[in-house]
Amino acid sequence: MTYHNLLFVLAAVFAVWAVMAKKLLTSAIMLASLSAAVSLIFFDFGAPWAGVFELSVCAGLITVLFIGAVSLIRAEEEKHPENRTRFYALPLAVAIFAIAAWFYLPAFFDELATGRQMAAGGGTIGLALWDLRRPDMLGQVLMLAAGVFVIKSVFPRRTENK
Amino acid sequence: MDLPVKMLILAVAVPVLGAFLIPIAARVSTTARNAFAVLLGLFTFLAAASLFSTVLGGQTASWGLSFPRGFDLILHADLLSVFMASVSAFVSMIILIYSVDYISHYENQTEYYLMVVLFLGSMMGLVFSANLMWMYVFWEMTGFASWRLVGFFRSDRDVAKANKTILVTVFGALCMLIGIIIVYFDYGTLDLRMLHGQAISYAAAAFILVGILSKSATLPFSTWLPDAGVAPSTVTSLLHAAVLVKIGVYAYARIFGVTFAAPDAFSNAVLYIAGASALVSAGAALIDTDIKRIIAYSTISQLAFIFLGLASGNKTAFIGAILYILMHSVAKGGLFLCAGIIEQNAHTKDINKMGGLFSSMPVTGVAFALCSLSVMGIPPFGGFFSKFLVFSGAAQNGNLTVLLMFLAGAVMTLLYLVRLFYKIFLGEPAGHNNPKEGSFTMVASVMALALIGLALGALIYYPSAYAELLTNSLGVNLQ
Amino acid sequence: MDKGLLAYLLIPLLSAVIIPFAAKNRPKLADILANVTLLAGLANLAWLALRPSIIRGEFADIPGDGLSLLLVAAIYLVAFCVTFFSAWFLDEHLPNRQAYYSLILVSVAAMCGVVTTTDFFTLYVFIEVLAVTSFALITTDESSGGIEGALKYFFLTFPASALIIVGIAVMMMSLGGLSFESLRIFMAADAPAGTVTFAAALMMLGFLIKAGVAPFHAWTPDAYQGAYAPVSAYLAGIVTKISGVYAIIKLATLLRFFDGRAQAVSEMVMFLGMFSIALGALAALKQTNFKRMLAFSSISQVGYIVLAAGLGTPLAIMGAVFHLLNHATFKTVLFLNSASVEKSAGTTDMDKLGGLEHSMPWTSWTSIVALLSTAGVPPLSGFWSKLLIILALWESGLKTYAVLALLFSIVTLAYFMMMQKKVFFGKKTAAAESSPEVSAPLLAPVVLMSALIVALGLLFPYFYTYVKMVAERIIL
Amino acid sequence: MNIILIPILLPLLTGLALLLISEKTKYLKELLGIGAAAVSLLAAVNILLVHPAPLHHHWLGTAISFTLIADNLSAFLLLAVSLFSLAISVYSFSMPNKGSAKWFYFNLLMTQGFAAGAALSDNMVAMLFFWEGLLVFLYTFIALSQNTHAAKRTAMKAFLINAVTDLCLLAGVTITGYIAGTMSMSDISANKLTLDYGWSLFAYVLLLIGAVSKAGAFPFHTWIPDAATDSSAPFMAYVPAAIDKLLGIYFLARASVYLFTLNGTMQLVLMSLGAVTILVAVMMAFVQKDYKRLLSYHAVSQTGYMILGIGTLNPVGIAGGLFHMINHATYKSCLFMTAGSVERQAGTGELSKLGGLFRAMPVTGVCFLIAAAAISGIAPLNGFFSKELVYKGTLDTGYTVFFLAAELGSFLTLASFLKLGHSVFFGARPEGMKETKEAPFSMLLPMLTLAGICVAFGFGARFPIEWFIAPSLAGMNIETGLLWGFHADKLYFVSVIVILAAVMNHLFGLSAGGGKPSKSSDHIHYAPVLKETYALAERKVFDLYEQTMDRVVPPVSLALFKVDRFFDWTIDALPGGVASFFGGASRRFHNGSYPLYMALTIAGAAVYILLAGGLK
Repeated sequence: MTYHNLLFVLAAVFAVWAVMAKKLLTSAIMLASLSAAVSLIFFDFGAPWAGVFELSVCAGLITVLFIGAVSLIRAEEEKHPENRTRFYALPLAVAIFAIAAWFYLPAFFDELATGRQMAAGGGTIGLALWDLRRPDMLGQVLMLAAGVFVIKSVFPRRTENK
Repeated sequence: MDLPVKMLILAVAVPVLGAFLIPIAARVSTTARNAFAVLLGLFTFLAAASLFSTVLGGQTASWGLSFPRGFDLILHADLLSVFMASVSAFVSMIILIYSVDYISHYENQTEYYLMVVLFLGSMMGLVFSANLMWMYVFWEMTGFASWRLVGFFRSDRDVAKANKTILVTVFGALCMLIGIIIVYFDYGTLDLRMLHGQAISYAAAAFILVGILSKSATLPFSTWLPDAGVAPSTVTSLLHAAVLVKIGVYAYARIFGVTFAAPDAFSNAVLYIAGASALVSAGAALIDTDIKRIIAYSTISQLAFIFLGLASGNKTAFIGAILYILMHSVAKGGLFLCAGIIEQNAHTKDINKMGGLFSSMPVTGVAFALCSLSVMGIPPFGGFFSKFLVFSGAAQNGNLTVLLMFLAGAVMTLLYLVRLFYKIFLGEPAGHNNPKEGSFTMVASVMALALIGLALGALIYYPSAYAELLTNSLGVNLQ
Repeated sequence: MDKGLLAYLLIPLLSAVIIPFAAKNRPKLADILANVTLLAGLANLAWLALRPSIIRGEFADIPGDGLSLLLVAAIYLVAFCVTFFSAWFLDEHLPNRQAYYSLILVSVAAMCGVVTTTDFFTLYVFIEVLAVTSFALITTDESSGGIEGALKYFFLTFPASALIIVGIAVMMMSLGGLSFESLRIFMAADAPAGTVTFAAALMMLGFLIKAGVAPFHAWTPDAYQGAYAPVSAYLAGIVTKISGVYAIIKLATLLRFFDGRAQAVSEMVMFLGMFSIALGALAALKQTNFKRMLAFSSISQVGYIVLAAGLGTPLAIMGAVFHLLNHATFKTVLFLNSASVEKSAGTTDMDKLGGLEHSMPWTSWTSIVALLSTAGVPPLSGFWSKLLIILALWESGLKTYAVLALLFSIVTLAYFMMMQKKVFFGKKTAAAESSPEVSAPLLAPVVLMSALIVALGLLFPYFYTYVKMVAERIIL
Repeated sequence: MNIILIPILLPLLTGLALLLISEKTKYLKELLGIGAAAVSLLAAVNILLVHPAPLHHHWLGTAISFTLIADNLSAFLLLAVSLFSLAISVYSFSMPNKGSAKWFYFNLLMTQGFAAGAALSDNMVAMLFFWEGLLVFLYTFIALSQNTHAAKRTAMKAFLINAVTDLCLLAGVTITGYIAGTMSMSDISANKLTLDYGWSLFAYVLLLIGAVSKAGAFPFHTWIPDAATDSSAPFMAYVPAAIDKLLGIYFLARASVYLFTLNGTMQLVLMSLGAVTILVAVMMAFVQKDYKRLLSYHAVSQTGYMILGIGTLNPVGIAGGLFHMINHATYKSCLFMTAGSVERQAGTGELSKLGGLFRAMPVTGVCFLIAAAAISGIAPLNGFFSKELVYKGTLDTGYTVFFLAAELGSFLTLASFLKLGHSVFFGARPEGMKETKEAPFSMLLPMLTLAGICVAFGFGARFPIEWFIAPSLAGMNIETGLLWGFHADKLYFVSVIVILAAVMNHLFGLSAGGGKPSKSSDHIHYAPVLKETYALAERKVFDLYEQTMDRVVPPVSLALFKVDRFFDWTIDALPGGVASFFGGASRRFHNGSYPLYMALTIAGAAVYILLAGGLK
């Protein structure tokens, strides 16, 4: 349970960091870290495929794209720094949310725990996850194709411009 | 399919569809386009008028096209719709004839003809619709056509006024749609023939009323009409004064006069609103100096009299209101067309810059005077009878405050029309070089309308007998 | 997954893969291949759904739930319009012409996947694919606005992906399955909702963000405004509607909002829909950029669909589906017109435009048709869909929502009137002096869509029959 | 065709036919007009004698039919209308100052036709139709009589005053019709209405306003003096002097005697109105310096006697009022004709420039003397008898004060005619008028005829009363015995005293005014208090119309205009402003700041999750 909580806290921290980072690049990296944390949560909750997918798609491919794109416009972005003082209130808001969640959501966590046991007991999760996943393979193919075309589309142009 | 039903369909379909052929005709030649547009107007009028024989024989003609959820398109010709259709088609036809000369030196003529004919077609559709939903559909179509017509000139100001027009009327229309929806859920149908004689809830009546008031330019939604009258050509204003604003009146007659039994308190509220409208707009007409704005204010004020007739809740007043629609359409149409001639030839709309035009534009002056007299309700013009009957009905209604309000309104009508005529045609000439008379077709159009106003007074028996037949056979909850 | 419609997914994918090879040295071939692929799909769909015998049979012979077919048709239609438009719009030497078309075709495939899938995880995967392709498409031209828009799109919809995946995880935990059917069965049974509903609510939130519903709309204006011109039409017309709005409708029917299950979610969705309507319309009023205004308008119109989906009654679903389709038609027209204006006059800043109607009459008039349909002016198609939504609201006793939704049409009309005044009517500005009408091929898709707007309005009974069939099938 | 239609249709058709005739033709228009008037007169005589069957036509729906009935009163009125029409059309034959001959005769004939229609209509709506229809021709008559802006302005004034009061009449008719349940005056008179009920009182007051305004009573009279200067003598002789009086008093009598049973209060109101009219107008008349303008004030003043007479509500008074109506039309037409002749021959109507014309224009002078004596109530001319009846009726009511007011009016009337006659026909002839000759025969004939009638109705006052008036007031017992020639009566002595007083006043004024007859009224004109009052009157301070137009209409309409602008603001600027405010606020909010957007998204998501999770 501590492990879960730690991961949740980490995810939250990354999310807040992503929002508050001064540099977009930091934001992107934090976003990737957030994805990674979420993936770990998936793994721990017994959803390894979801975790893999999240990791591959969000943390991997997309972050790569992001970092590439962000680095291209970094120079321009830094010329006009935004005043983001007011966003320092954000951690406070997160804290409020956490407290509120503490009051509102425990029932949900309890139920979730029972659900997990029930699913684990039935031993059907793996089956459900993998046996019916053929369309997802199509999705993966599409994702790969998309990734290829995106790289083909975005990167040559950017380098050319440079 | 019987001939009347065919005519009924054609009266709606020909102008609506024909309007979209006008751009094609325009490809051929300007003359072909103009002739085509005038022919469409003529045909519509004839088709609508041909239904008189049916309805006078006590028959009605109906045709339906099934739509889901009871939103059937039903065209239904009865005494009221044929009357209204013929009047508006006739006025529109005169406008089209007048337009041939009037509009000939402006841009966007094709769009103009398209919109006028489309407007006419939507009006026919609206008038003949026996389903509230389709009434609403055509209602919005007229709003669209009027938007384009008001925005005929494209200066920022004109377009802004056009936008004001459509926004106010569409706002009203949406309120009306709410009312229609209430009716729909109260009765499960929108077929007016089935709703005949039912009671209507206050909420529905109030919402529908907002739509009617906004379309008919009555307080508190009145001011788009003068604004619309200023921006575009006179002919467009005419549509507003003589046809478009009558839509609201027609809808009132159709919904609260011959279909639902309007609650008494509701009718009373309408009377007060109309009274206030008559007074306020008449006062504004006395202050304004723009010829077309004054006539537009006059329209607002006169519409209030029609509402007085419709809402008074007795037969006399209802007959008067029906006649008022006829008389006002003809007379106000004539006034606006005169204003068009004056404006075009004097190159100004400010009455302070006119004066003494009678000597150079005698025919227009006479036509203007005759039409004014009809609007004032001076015998032997037709306007006298309608005003008399409306007042008579108001007296029967027994509401002294309302009667006095309208009496004051009638007095102010006299004042502003006399002032207008005096300032334009008599008075000291103010720096103009005696503008010429309008072209033959234009002058003939206005003179025709003026003389029709006179003829309607002389032959009042026929229209009044018709209106009485209408009231007796269709009226609901009238004493 | 609906196997009958799989071909609509696979063929564009195949075409997308072929294009870079086949058109390597002949960029024009890419145009042709992409257009032919989509046109063939459209023709096939027309044959499937519009045969006289099918229409006479009140569409009872349509396979599947009917909704997929309808949306596939919409996807193909919009995509075809956009590719056709792009074929003449793209710069001659755009280096990645092939990649552009491939991306479009991949996203078409992904959208087909979205609308045909029957499983939440698959749905999620396809939505992510869409997100990736859209990201690249937005940056097709090298403008900084495009990159910024793309980034905003990605960053700000990222929480959506996270929420959806969390929702999927929670659902997996509590329901033991991810298929639509299992959720439907679960909701139909009178079991306590609990976690399953919460999972669905999380997913719903993700879709709401993807759909750009206020207050999660913040990415839409920048993304649509910054995007490459035809891509804006593509995004606003169909992509975000499929990736967000379709999923909302689907989830709404699965959650059985219509019989009062998941009341809290239903109410929230409706509230957000109403909020979007208001916020989008009001914000659009003061925009000075043509495309940005359209983006806000899009938020507002999506609000109507979401409002109806949140209500979830059969009538509301009919209205939502119909409005979804209508939105695809009119928003495509408007965005493509903004692209034409941009091409012709060089800017979409409305303060610099004016008097374009003389030089660009077709663009002007098709805009009028589309904007009237958006504002719900009869007898155009937008009127009927709004009417259905409002009737549904009223029927369910939500009169305040009904009245508000109806009255915000006037605001819609107001900002479009202002747009029309600033761009097409009014005085000619310097920018407008030298802007000829765009060529006929660029007009063709716009005119086609405008004709469709009018036709759908006038042929409402047929379309209603179809939508009714859809609603009956998906709500059973 | 029913003969009853001839006096209406013939003038109308002839009038319309005139419009088709070229302006250049000589005499044709005049002869046509005279012919039509003559035939109408014959028809009117016939109608009076035989009382043709009523004429019914379906008209405004089933409720209101077009009914013409020639009862005694209306036949008598019709005869009078036709007679004056003929007289004026003959008189105008060679009158140059009447504007275009074509339009003059058109207006004349149209007025005649409509007036005849109003007289014959039994249905109130039909009467109103004809009555209000006169407005148009009133306007054109004045506007076309002179080609000046003043004429147009006066025409507008006349039109507006009459149109407004006609509207009152219209409202009155509608209410009366509603209360009575019928629009037919003969049906209502069979079952008269009372004033006990608020609505019927209101209706009667409205009818009263319409009637007395037509007749030209205070305070609706102010267009008449203006018209006197801005239009032609034949018009003055025809419309304000004859037709308007006939119709107005006719309908007043109808309303007061046939339609309503009046009560004491209303009697007082009517009599006060009459007395005030007499005094106010005659005071004004007395100081006028223009021939026609002086006459025109008398035309107003004399109306007061008629209203006073009818207001007495006793048979004698009413008979007197009606008799005075016909008498007044006779002598006032005659006087205006003399004014026209003098103007035509001498070229001016200003009293200070005229003088000593009796010898140059003896026939005109004689006619003037007769008519002036008649209007001043000098026995044995017709005016004496009608006034005497009015006085008698007034005394019978017991309100002596009205009698005194009427006598005072008589005094001033005579005084002003002494001044007028002296100024125009006697005294020294100015230099420029040595060549002045008598007017042509066509002008003299009608003058002589009317003067003859004055004499005849004076010596034979019994006949018109017995033939025309008594039958019209059938059901009222009228003692006509006292109407025969000279007889010793206290009223007679009072009138002698009045005459003497007037002569003395004239002599006094003459000496005070330095022997100039035109200044013989100055001692009253410039007396203290009166001087200021007259000055105010000159500035039209007492002119209800001018005051309304200057003081009431602009502020009221401005206020209403402001209301209109307010509504414009509420439908235009207000929603626009509110929407702009929200639009602007949201525009400023969407500033493109990525962190702001992200925060918004996450905050929204947080609230959503809490609600979805917690409130299930």
